[in-house]
Amino acid sequence: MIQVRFFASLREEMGREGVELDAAVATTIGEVWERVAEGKERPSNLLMARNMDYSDAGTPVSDGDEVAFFPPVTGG
Amino acid sequence: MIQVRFFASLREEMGREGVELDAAVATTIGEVWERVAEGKERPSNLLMARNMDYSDAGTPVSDGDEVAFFPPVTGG
Amino acid sequence: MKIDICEKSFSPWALLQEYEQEVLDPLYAGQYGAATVFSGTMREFNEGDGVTGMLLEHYPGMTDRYLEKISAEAAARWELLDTLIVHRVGLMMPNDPIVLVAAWSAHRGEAFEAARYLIEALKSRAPFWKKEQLEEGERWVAHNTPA
Amino acid sequence: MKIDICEKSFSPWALLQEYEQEVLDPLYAGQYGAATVFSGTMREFNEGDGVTGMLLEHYPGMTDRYLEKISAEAAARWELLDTLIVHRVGLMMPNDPIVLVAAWSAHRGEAFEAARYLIEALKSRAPFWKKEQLEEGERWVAHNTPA
Repeated sequence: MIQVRFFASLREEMGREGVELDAAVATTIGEVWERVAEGKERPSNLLMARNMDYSDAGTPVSDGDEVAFFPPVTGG
Repeated sequence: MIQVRFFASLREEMGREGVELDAAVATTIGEVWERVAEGKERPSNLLMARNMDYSDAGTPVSDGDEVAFFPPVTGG
Repeated sequence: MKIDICEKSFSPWALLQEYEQEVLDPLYAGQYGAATVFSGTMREFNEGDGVTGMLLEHYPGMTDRYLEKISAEAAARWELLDTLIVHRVGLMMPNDPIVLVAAWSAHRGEAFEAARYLIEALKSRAPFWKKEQLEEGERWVAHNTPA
Repeated sequence: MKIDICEKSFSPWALLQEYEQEVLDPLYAGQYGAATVFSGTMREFNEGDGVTGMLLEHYPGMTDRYLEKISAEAAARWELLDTLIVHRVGLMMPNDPIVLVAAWSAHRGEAFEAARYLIEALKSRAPFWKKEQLEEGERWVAHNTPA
């Protein structure tokens, strides 16, 4: 399984904190988005992380990974 | 009178904290130095102040002024 | 090199006093000539609106990882004796401290550059998000102001 | 805008805590988003030699005048809420704080640039002189290291 997580405004838009995805149905982070976004287009400023490292839509994913999607960060 | 003051290493070299000078004998800070320096050449990095404002050898002086000579500052 | 993600209100100055006494001085007393510190505090206004409260969300685990990464980058780039990063999360009120970064070095140039790097890198990469409570409703802060 | 020339050992962090509580907060609570602070501490080495003590001489009157002038220059150049400069004089020991500068602003860029300006201007113009006590004898510090 792939653990998918959403944060901040994206979490609110998605209406959930995350979802589990069968690792067989996606080979990249971009494909993970398509599987979990329920038709929502990927925002141009969307940030993505694989196992807590910044990644991009082309980054490969595999079973056991944690993939996170979130808006631009605003800390500090 | 002009109050003349020396600070830090210059005070030690001069062997005194300061001296009073008759205002009639000097019209600029450079002339004040010549009157009080006992033949010592003016160091190239010497700093000068008239009434607590940085000045230079050409700055005019008059009765009642305080003139100070000191080496490069090293605070902070 | 310390990282702290803090759920309660903190005093940046009390933390610095404690950190110097307990961590810096035993290791580096007489060696650190320079400390540069940035303290960020919650304002009661933003983009022209009054802000009455703020919720700071983060990505536990990834936040720590990036604050450590950013600290390590600064340590590699400048000759530092130590760095400290503290960041508040959860619900906070105007005038509450949000973030503290500090860099200690023998010389001031390195301390200044490293502290500036720490806060800019934190603001651009550490996964924190601010949700402002306004007099009418609330809103997510869309992006950080560039330096 | 405060200037303090201080004959006794001081804690920069305790002073900042007190200054924010007593001066900044009553006037500007919720307005200062950013404080940048530089704290300079006496090292036990300089130019390769061990230093066991230091005497800090100054030009009373002119020192105050220039610290005020420098603070006013920073206030004119950046949008600041307040600044603080504290400088030790007299005899001090390694690890004693020598100088503290702080700048408060709504935004971090201005606070950083102003704090850097304050310390560089102080080092180049404020009439302080350091005499180091070495293991063998003593010496005047000839000039400050450029930034």
